Amino acid sequence: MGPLAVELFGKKFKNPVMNASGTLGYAVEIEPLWGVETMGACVTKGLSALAHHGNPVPRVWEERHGMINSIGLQNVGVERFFSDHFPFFVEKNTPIIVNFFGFSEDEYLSCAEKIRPHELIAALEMNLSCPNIKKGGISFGKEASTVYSMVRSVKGITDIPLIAKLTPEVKNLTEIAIAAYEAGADGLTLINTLPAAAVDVKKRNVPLKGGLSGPILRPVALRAVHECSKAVPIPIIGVGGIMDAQDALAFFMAGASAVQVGTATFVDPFAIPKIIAGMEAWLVSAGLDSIRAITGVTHE
Amino acid sequence: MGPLAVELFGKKFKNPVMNASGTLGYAVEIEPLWGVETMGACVTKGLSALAHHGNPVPRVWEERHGMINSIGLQNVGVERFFSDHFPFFVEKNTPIIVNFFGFSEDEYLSCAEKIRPHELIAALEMNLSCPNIKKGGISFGKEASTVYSMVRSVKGITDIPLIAKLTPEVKNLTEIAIAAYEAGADGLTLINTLPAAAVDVKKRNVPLKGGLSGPILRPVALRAVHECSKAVPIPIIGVGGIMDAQDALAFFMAGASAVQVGTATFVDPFAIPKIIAGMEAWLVSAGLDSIRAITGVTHE
Amino acid sequence: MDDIPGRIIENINVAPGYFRLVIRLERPLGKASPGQFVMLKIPGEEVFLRRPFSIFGSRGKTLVVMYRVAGKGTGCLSQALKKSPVMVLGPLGRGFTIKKRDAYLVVAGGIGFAGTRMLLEKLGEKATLFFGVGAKEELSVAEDLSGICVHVSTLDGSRGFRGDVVSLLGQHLDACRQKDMEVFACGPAGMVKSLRALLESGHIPCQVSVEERMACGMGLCFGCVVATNDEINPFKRVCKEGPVFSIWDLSL
Amino acid sequence: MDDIPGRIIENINVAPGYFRLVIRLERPLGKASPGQFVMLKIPGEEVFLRRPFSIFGSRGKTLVVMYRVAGKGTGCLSQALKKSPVMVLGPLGRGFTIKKRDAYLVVAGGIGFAGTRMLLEKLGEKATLFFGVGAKEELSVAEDLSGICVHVSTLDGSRGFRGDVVSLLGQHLDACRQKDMEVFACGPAGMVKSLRALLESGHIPCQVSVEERMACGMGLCFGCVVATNDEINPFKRVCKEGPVFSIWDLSL
Ligand SMILES: Cc1cc2nc3c(=O)[nH]c(=O)nc-3n(C[C@H](O)[C@H](O)[C@H](O)COP(=O)(O)OP(=O)(O)OC[C@H]3O[C@@H](n4cnc5c(N)ncnc54)[C@H](O)[C@@H]3O)c2cc1C
Ligand SMILES: Cc1cc2nc3c(=O)[nH]c(=O)nc-3n(C[C@H](O)[C@H](O)[C@H](O)COP(=O)(O)OP(=O)(O)OC[C@H]3O[C@@H](n4cnc5c(N)ncnc54)[C@H](O)[C@@H]3O)c2cc1C
Ligand SMILES: Cc1cc2nc3c(=O)[nH]c(=O)nc-3n(C[C@H](O)[C@H](O)[C@H](O)COP(=O)(O)O)c2cc1C
Ligand SMILES: Cc1cc2nc3c(=O)[nH]c(=O)nc-3n(C[C@H](O)[C@H](O)[C@H](O)COP(=O)(O)O)c2cc1C
Ligand code: FES
Ligand code: FES
Repeated sequence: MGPLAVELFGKKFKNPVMNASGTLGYAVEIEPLWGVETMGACVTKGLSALAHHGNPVPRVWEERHGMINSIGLQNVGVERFFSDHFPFFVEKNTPIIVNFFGFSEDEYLSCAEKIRPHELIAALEMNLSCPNIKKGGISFGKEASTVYSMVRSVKGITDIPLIAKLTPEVKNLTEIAIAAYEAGADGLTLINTLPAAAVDVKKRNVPLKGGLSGPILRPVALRAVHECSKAVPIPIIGVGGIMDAQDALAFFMAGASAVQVGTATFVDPFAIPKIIAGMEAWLVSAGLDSIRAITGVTHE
Repeated sequence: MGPLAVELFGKKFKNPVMNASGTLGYAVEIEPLWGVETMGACVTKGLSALAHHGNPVPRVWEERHGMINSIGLQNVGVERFFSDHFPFFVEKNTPIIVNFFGFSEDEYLSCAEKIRPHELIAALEMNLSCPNIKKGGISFGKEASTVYSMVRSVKGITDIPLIAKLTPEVKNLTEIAIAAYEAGADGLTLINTLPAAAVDVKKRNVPLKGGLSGPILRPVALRAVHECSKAVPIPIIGVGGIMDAQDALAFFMAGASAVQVGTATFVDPFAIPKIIAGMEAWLVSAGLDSIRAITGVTHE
Repeated sequence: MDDIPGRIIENINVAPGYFRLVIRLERPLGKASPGQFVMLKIPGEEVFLRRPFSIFGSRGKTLVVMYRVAGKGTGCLSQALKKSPVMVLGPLGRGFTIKKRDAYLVVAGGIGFAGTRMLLEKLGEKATLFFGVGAKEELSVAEDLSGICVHVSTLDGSRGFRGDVVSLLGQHLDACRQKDMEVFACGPAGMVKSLRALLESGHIPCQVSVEERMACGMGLCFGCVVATNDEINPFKRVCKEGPVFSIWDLSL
Repeated sequence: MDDIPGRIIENINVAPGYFRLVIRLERPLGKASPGQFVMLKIPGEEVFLRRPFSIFGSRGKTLVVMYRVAGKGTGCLSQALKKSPVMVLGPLGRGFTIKKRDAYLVVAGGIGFAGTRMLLEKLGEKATLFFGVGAKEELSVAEDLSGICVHVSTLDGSRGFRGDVVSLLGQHLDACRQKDMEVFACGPAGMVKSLRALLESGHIPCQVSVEERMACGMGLCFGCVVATNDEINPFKRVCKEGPVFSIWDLSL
């Protein structure tokens, strides 16, 4: 195992770099360029108990140094994922983290229930940015008490390690992180996109509201990782605007145990393999034999 | 009065473009380049009842398409502002909006009390992003109930129109906007900087945590303006990452009645006069005779 | 599919607003079929995402793109100097499927011509091109066609038929009704709609290349979907399942 | 003070890591006094904020800056081609105040020389320069000095005194003690600290140019402060009240 190897949720990963959910299709799409086994683990597109068609277009909008998306969680549903897409990961012998969501507690539970333990399923990643339709569309991730009860419910029905993925649009993210930890989460993914709106000045309309991602999210994500990693003892997966190895290293220094790369892949489809290679080269040049040597070094 | 003239808080402004608080020094500093009377109004640096020395350096950090600042609200105190700096605005016959803050309710009140009505004082702008030291440093702007009571208290002791300037790091900004409105605020300024952290990968430390500003804030600010302007009937001043006239127009279309320009001035010290000229030219080319024609046009 | 560094060797204004871009790649682009496209990284740091462009021509390490200035990205591109570095991801998407037919009618609206250029080359003399533009100056985009029958429409009447290209096609359609033919089209959304209305009655097979905003261009983000009649999975990715669809599968 | 468009006409590597940048401005820079600086917009979109650089030389519409590659901005700048457009805001700040004295000792550490170049020109033969660098190659930064007495130190001993420039100054200081003299200095924070320690006993007047991260460079943001002994208002803006301060006013 190389210097990038890490152990998380009781499992070994050959490196701590993954794609961010929803930014690598069903993973087979990237095959013509590089193999999914390059990554420590592959994070699935957000899955739900039933299939979702997603939102009408426009679904993506460019911003300076970032983008807004409003995909609307289009996916084939968790069952079809396991029948049609999971065999690909088995063939590639690549661990996956299954990102999932629901629009009600029941939907989360029924999705999680359908995911049977498998040696290649390293963890579930629970997307808590989803709107709760029973509560007028307020996202589950907004209140510490809701996060606590949601994480606890899912923990009650699955033996697979559970990661809570949090939204940054809250009053106090550290409080939410602590709630997820106390409810039994095995890790946290920080952060999901930041709610934003685009205005089309030519057409004088708002073509879409959605989640902001890309470099413009990075300083906000770094703060989230820095503060939450001081507050909870579980591993944190940092995500938000990582474009290159230097960006990734900043997240480890801020306290992350792994990172995910999303939007960067759209700008440079080889971003992920380059980040992995760049981190390895940096560790060698810094004379360090493990990425753990810099994890959280900024916590003085 | 030209096509940019607006009426706000019962006062007339020759145009709806101002500097953002804290980004134009005491205003006299820009005089060698352009006159402060170019703007509809000048927003003061954040003032407090007593002088503040501010934070140690580094206070500023560059990000891709933005910056993080941690000035720490250095200012000479409201009394010295009025003795030393206010005469400059009188000489220039330029309306000002007095931005102020405190670390406790008393500090806000005692600052606001010291500001006597004057025909050139168009409004007070209450910076609610300040940490409340009595509540362990949680900012006043986080809870609707706190915002309500703070705005109400200040309204009780001043006759000058009051604008509440809100922080975006909340659970639901619209709720907070409504609370400020219900407490009697005459307008809202949206948004203040977004809390963020910088990591210095070379030095392996966190050189500063502070507020993110610049273009990277724009899509978040636009969403805030769009949603809050639908929810409250008072004028909204949009701020966050406006770099040129197109950006400013987007804010009006989203629902702003005026805009403020901050970080752009550091990149191009003539940004504000260029934005004013560019907006005027755009209105002419669009065949519109008033900026009000596009205010809120995106609210279908 | 590959992501290939290249340099601009020509970037010339061929008609008002239209540019011909020639790129010298470090490696040859993989074999492209008509209707496929590339995602181009525009030189400089100003434009964040890549932009999709049809493969206008590709031979060895030379790639040709024809583009119209539409906004920020194409505006920046039109300013790019010779030797500027670019990245070219492609070939991407599913292009036109060519079945043996008696006649092929190719309909191109404005810059949509770029999406049919390789197809015309492949179909050769069996193709008839219906090319609609705003004014005659734009016709220089399609200068080097030989051996292909071309019908032209201009909105301002400065050349050929005065009006839109679908009306032009309408005038010729009856003459071909009997034949085993297929229509191939590329152009703006409005053109696609009226084309469908025109062809509705005759049940004429028609493949159309559609456009949608893209982030990745390779099926990763699900940003570029178009609504189809597929009940189970209506939203198809333009960059992956498209950009060419049967016009009858689209839910317009 | 003015914000002036200009173009790079020379950007050459004069010593390892050091570059001499010559800019042709559209208008002459206003009259600059020694120790003043400019805020330079680096070509391209990659670098967001401007960067502060001392005015190395200015005559008519020509501005000369000497810089050392320190990070992203200066790295980008070193790649900038001739003719690249820049914006130059300046002259900025409060420079050195020159009182009539018998002798002037000018202390420059590395690229700090750039901050003393105009001062040396003004002081002429009355100045003695103490110039400290890492290795002799860096000395070419100060090649064109004539009529000025220069003492050199190198950390690696490859030329002149082996060691740091403050120790070098220390060796010469006693010889000048009696005179009515003043020290002017520009260099890294460490140099300023040891300089103060050296001068502490003699109460020798000393003005020093300090560096701090800047956003605006003209007093707008209060980002660039340095702590002084002023009790009422300790934090002074380097770009406005500085960059030159009396070393005795600083709270180091
Ligand atoms: C498969 C495909 C092939 C294409 N081939 C060509 C071609 O050969 N020549 C050509 O000139 N144009 C072509 N286009 C359209 C071209 O991609 C857009 O004109 C271009 O992306 C506009 O970018 P912009 O930054 O100049 O415009 P802006 O409006 O500033 O772009 C903002 C965003 O909107 C997207 N966008 C805007 N208009 C379109 C559009 N019509 N289609 C897709 N995305 C759009 C941009 O990609 C960008 O993400 C093609 C589009 C697709 C989908
Ligand atoms: C008044 C003044 C005059 C100067 N004159 C010169 C000169 O003539 N020649 C020269 O080579 N350098 C000079 N410097 C230092 C020069 O400004 C920095 O080396 C440069 O800004 C570094 O930018 P960077 O992007 O390459 O480095 P990075 O470290 O990537 O910069 C990141 C940020 O830190 C700031 N920063 C980093 N180092 C310094 C520093 N030492 N001082 C101030 N800000 C810094 C940058 O401005 C930028 O905002 C001067 C500094 C000041 C304050
Ligand atoms: C197109 C797109 C689709 C996304 N889909 C999901 C999703 O299904 N589930 C989820 O938890 N996050 C989703 N995200 C958020 C990303 O996983 C990630 O948290 C965010 O984009 C920030 O990372 P980045 O800046 O590297 O892209 C999506 C992001 C994008 C851009
Ligand atoms: C250096 C600096 C100082 C600031 N000081 C204040 C302040 O004193 N009071 C305040 O309400 N906002 C302050 N702000 C926030 C701005 O007024 C503005 O809300 C924010 O910067 C977003 O606008 P921008 O992107 O145009 O800069 C400051 C911002 C900066 C960059
Ligand atoms: S553009 Fe990303 S899926 Fe088509
Ligand atoms: S850099 Fe802004 S005040 Fe000095």
